[in-house]
Amino acid sequence: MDYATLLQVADSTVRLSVPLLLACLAGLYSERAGIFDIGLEGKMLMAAFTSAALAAVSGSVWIGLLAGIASSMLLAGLHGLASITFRGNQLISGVAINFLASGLTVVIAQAWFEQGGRTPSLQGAARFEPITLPLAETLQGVPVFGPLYAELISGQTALAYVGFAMVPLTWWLLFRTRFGLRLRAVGEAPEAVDTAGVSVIRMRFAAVAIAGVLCGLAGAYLATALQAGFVREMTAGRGFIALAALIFAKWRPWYALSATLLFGLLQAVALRFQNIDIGTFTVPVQFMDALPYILTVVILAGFVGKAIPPRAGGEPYVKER
Amino acid sequence: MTAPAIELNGISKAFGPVQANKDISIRVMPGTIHGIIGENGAGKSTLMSILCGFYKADAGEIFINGTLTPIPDSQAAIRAGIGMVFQHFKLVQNFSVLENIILGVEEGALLRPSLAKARKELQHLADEYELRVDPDALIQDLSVGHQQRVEILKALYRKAQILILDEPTGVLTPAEADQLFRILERLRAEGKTIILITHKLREIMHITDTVSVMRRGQMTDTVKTKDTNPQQLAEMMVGRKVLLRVDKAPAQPGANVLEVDNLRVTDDDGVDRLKGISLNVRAGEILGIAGVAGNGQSHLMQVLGGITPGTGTVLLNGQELDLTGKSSDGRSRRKRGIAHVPEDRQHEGLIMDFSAWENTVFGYDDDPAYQANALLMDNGAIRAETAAKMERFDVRPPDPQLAAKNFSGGNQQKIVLAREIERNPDLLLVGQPTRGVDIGAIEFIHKRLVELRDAGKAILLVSVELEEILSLSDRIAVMFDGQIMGERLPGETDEKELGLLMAGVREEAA
Amino acid sequence: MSKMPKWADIVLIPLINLMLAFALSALVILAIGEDPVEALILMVKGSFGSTYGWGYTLYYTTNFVFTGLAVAVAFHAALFNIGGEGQAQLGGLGVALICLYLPWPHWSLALLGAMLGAAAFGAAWAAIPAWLQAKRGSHVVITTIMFNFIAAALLNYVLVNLLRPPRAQDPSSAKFPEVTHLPTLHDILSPLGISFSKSAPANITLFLAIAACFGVWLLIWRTRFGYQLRAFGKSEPAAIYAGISPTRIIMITMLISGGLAGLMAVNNVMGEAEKLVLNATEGAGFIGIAVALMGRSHPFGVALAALLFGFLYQGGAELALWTDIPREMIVVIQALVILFTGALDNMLRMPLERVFLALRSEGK
Amino acid sequence: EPAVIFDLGGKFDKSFNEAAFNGAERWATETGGKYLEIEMQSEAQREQALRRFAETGANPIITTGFAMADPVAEVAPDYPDTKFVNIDGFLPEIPPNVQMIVFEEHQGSYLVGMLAAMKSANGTVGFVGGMDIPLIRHFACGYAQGAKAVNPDISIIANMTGTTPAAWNNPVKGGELAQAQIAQGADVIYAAAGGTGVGVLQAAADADILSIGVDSNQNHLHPGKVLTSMLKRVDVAVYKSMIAGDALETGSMQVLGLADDGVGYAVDENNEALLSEEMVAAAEGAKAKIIAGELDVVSYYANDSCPVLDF
Ligand SMILES: Nc1ncnc2c1ncn2[C@@H]1O[C@H](COP(=O)(O)OP(=O)(O)OP(=O)(O)O)[C@@H](O)[C@H]1O
Ligand SMILES: Nc1ncnc2c1ncn2[C@@H]1O[C@H](COP(=O)(O)OP(=O)(O)OP(=O)(O)O)[C@@H](O)[C@H]1O
Ligand SMILES: [Mg+2]
Ligand SMILES: [Mg+2]
Repeated sequence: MDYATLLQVADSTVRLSVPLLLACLAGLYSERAGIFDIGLEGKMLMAAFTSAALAAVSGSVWIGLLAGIASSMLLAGLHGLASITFRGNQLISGVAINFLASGLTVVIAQAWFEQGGRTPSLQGAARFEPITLPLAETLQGVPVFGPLYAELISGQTALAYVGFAMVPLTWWLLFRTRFGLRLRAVGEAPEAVDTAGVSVIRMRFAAVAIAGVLCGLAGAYLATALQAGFVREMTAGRGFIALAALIFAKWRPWYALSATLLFGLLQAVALRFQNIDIGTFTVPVQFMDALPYILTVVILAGFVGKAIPPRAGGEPYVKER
Repeated sequence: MTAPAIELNGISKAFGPVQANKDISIRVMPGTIHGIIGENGAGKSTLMSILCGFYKADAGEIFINGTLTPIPDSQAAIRAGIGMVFQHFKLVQNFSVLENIILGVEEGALLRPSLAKARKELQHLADEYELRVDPDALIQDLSVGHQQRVEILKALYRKAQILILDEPTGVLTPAEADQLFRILERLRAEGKTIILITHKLREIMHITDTVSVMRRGQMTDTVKTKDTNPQQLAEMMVGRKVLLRVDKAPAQPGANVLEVDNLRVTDDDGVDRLKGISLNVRAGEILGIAGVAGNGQSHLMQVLGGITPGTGTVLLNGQELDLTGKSSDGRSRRKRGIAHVPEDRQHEGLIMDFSAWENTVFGYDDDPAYQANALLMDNGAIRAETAAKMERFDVRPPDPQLAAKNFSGGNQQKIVLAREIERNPDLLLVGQPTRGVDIGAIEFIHKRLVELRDAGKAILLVSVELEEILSLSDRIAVMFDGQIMGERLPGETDEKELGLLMAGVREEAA
Repeated sequence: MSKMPKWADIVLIPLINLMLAFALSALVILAIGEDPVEALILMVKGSFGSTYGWGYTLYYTTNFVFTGLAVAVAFHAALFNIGGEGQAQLGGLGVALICLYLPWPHWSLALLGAMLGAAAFGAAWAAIPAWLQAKRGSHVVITTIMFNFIAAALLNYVLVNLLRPPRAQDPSSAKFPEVTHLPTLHDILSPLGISFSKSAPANITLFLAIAACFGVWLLIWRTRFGYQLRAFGKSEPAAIYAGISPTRIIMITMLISGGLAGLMAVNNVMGEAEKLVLNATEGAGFIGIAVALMGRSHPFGVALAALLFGFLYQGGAELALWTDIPREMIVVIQALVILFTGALDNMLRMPLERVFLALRSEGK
Repeated sequence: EPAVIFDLGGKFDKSFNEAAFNGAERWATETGGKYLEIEMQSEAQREQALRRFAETGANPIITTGFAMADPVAEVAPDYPDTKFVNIDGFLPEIPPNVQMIVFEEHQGSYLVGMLAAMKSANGTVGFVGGMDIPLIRHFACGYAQGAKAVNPDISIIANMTGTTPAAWNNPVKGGELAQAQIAQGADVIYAAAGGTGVGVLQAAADADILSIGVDSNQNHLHPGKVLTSMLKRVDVAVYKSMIAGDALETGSMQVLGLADDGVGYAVDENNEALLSEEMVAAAEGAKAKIIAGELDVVSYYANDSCPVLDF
């Protein structure tokens, strides 16, 4: 494989990792606060649809983005209502949200655009365009680094940069600020937070809301940056891969970056080299598709470093029985 | 006259159908230590949780230093200068001590300055009250005693003027308890007000200025400590005269039923819980195990009951038991003739959502008598048997269809006992048989245990109630830190001597 | 003392929740400019108005009974098996192999063989998550989700590369031999003089599903294993105290659960398609969750809920044919049912409990 | 009342199914008639849809996509009075009330392959297929032959989107594949991938290179960026079947090629500027030769392989 191909695979990896990363970080906030979120997929899907729909109608990707975030937050609020306010089962709520998004997006899209559950294709300002970083042209000629800078680092869309910036930001927020301390505490020992005079409910809603925003970004990225419009089920299981990445990353921001890049790479490779021939036998493309899930199961099995979820995760905070 | 530091007026609180607190009023003067006693479930913790804003009262008023102070949440309590050390600590296990201390009272949005300030302040408090803990240690690495210090430090760091401690000594060694009391005395000397909940009348007499008694959700009485005595307090607690001794004939011990040699248990965290226990129980004899909770009694019961694995040798009627857990569990122990009344009936002894009849075959469901055929259980037969058992054990109401959770604590315990005793085991393991059980039921349960002994069965009794140990046992072994400190005959010892052994003071030293 | 009478718990609350879900669905239908009343009439007519409609409704019901029972059995042991979809897909593979590669003399024997194959493959697919939960403490929810995806990839591979007949374009197996074709309700009922649509796919598996309901009921409430399973589900420490091995319960329960999910394949793969197609389960594994929740994990409730969803599915297909309401509307309804009966259950329960408490104290 | 069943991908896939939809719409507007329609959402629904329409008495029932062939064969004998049409499918034995319609896609693809090669500056052209099946290889093979005919040294990069019907509706993956081909130097990419092609065309337009649409005329999707579209007149086939109605001739397999205008390439105001006169002349020349039988475009089906392209 030559350097140019390598760069291309890397570029594809980055593009495909961004939605995984954003969704993974969304899950990280929620689960760190003790709210399991298997509804990442649904929130992403909903955001993908609303962002594409509003961008198509208004012609502005920014309006689309805001709408995407708002719709994802709406679902996040529903999850919060079910699992925080009414102490329902977080897993069941997540399952319901996934179905809700899967159904509603198509039903609404069909009624609105009558194009079989998709939105019109987005053109021009209704899409995120790649951003060329300064000096990209100038440095093109520099060996090794030049192409790397011009093709990989430069030329991504705004949301991709936001996604990567979220990693250090999340780390800083979680481990260096009061908000982060409380958020982590509420996922480990909500009663400690409660008796310390901090509202568990409010902290958890805040975390769930952040997850909503990030899923909104992830969905909008899919529909308005990676693609130019919404098609049914366009998330195609990315929410679950993000969930897998979250476990893989042991609920830590920097690990989340590596995990999503790894899973993005798997996708990119599966795209590029359908069946991979390694001498004696070929690795079928289906195996590559399943690899993120298989890896996650291996991690979950604890054969390679144990993943311990936040202690209070999945449990509603109940003071009075 | 100064206003009381705390005045509660008509506090009531219900959890669904359970009235945990009923119209409670109480006054606590500043600079005093006020004790609260009462049976399990009397509502002590609930009342204190209301005072510190954890629960919200259904009705009633709270006055702090004479002014009406509504306490809708923990924040309000902290503002009012109230700090509480809960029965179950409220700490974040994988946070450091410092992080736990500042949680909720951080200075500004960034952590660094808060942590720096807390570190300095902690140093100061440590010097002043001899409350030393490593500020950077993770809570999960600290002993229970140190975790409690962190809880106290948390309260002091928040400038609490009123400190509430809920059963603080249950988890402490006597030495640690003594140190705690020294700290409390110093705090009192500084004018702070302290409320101390405990089951130990000795502690009440030792340190409090006034004491309140709760029974069934109500405040029955408040008296000056120096005007009362343990006997009177006990009577106030249960509502009638307490029977201190059980009527029983001298034991007629037979052959060894249980022989334990060098029994060791290491728990999942790698902590040694039993460090070479050796003891024996003979037929027709009750061996009582005394000790402060957490010194290995539970592990002894569990390893004998087949729940946790251990090493060493255990002989039952001369036959060795498998301790590895590979070919044995609770069920195979039962088949060998060991019955087990667990310490925690609500989490182990019973399935709270199961009906009484389902609970009376729990652990014995493979008994051929309960099978209708090769596939199905004979539920009719089980129900009939349960009805008979409930009759014999005076379980009220005698309704086999009622779910276990709908019986009161005493009656729940009778269901467990009926199940285990009526199996006519060679050896009965029984843990805390009367915890949270009212006095009438206690008498009944004690009588049944003695009857079983008199029928020539061996009984191993674990209880944190010294009185119960003294009155029921034919021999007493005292456990401390996973070891047997010594054995005594009930007639030849007293609470004082046992107390020293329980504190780990060896006879030579004593 | 419990806070509510039993009838309120098992009848009133699910009913109100269902009403809420339907009301919201009606709002969605209104919002997209259609008439919910007309839609309902169309759905009822389409699913119950003819033996053809009944045939499809019962066909779907059969699927959902199996997947619903699968989830329900696991629920009783406090295990949340989201993997019904993957297990049912693997069950389909089992059925296909049995039907394609073994020479069967008669459909009844083939049915027995296919049941074994379906249950064995479904159970095997549940066994790994079960083992990981029992031995390594890996949360069965996450592992079963992962196994759904792995199953999809596996089936994709098998159908495209192994089972697809030469020269065929569609990734599906060859047609099963004639002898393995199961009698449909038409075949069964016409000798009795009852005319039933010839073209509807409901088949003898329906009776298998009914038998499965009864079997599960016996298993859970009448057998020793069921007793132990429920005890484990209510309290793990108590089960250990009683000498009930958690590993054993988790393994056997998940095997039964996976086996039940797998059995669904007898209906859709052997009974309907008569070959293995991609995505043969059509999400029935997930609907099992809603069915189990609605049915309060009781086989009788599961049967009723499965019928409800069978109606939704057949009615929904009719909607898509005759109106502009897309088939995805069923997914929305399904989501709302799960949401209200599963996740938002307390929203209704809390105030109702208070009402009953007040009523009772007044009664005193 | 006729009925149309669209396969996975849906009638708005801008491509194959949409062509069928356009044909049906044309019939509806011209005759004022109404027709029943449904889009498949999953593999398992095909038979139910067929039966439902047959039960209601729809006639003829037109189905699109090879995957509908087997279900049609299954259902047709149960409804001898109903006529069924399948486009793109293959049946070893055609029931008397079924009409199969297929196209000579390799011929049309040959022409657009020529155009692509003539337009390519880099000497590299791309092909993105939908589901990896003989039909799509058939497309690719014709395309490659056309390209090689113009420039024997041209390099052709061919990728398939997937192995299941989901590959017809995965624009994200289509876009990624296109980007990969662009990175390898392709400057004209032909998408024969149903709804997935939308992503391919988008990626090509984004990268400012040319693409070629398929089945329907897709030139308008990115005016000036789509070189042409390989037309497969599914619309005509559907339209004609509907017009014929009860009189529809069945029991045979109808093959539509260049000669019948069943396939071709699209020229309209969106791409006029892209096609030079000599390009059109060359394509028209080849077309005439093919029709006359002077030029033989090898079919992938002939022996399940392509002489100029490896998969
Ligand atoms: N969170 C809760 N929800 C419902 N009921 C509760 C709750 N907490 C306590 N109760 C009930 O309230 C009653 C009083 O409990 P509380 O914990 O106050 O007793 P206590 O006197 O502290 O007992 P102990 O000595 O065992 O600590 C009991 O019947 C208990 O079951
Ligand atoms: N946490 C709880 N949840 C529901 N009901 C409870 C709870 N705790 C107690 N109850 C119910 O309240 C009633 C009184 O229970 P409680 O344990 O206070 O009885 P008690 O008077 O202390 O009797 P006993 O001395 O036998 O324990 C019982 O009917 C019991 O079922
Ligand atoms: Mg208490
Ligand atoms: Mg009690």
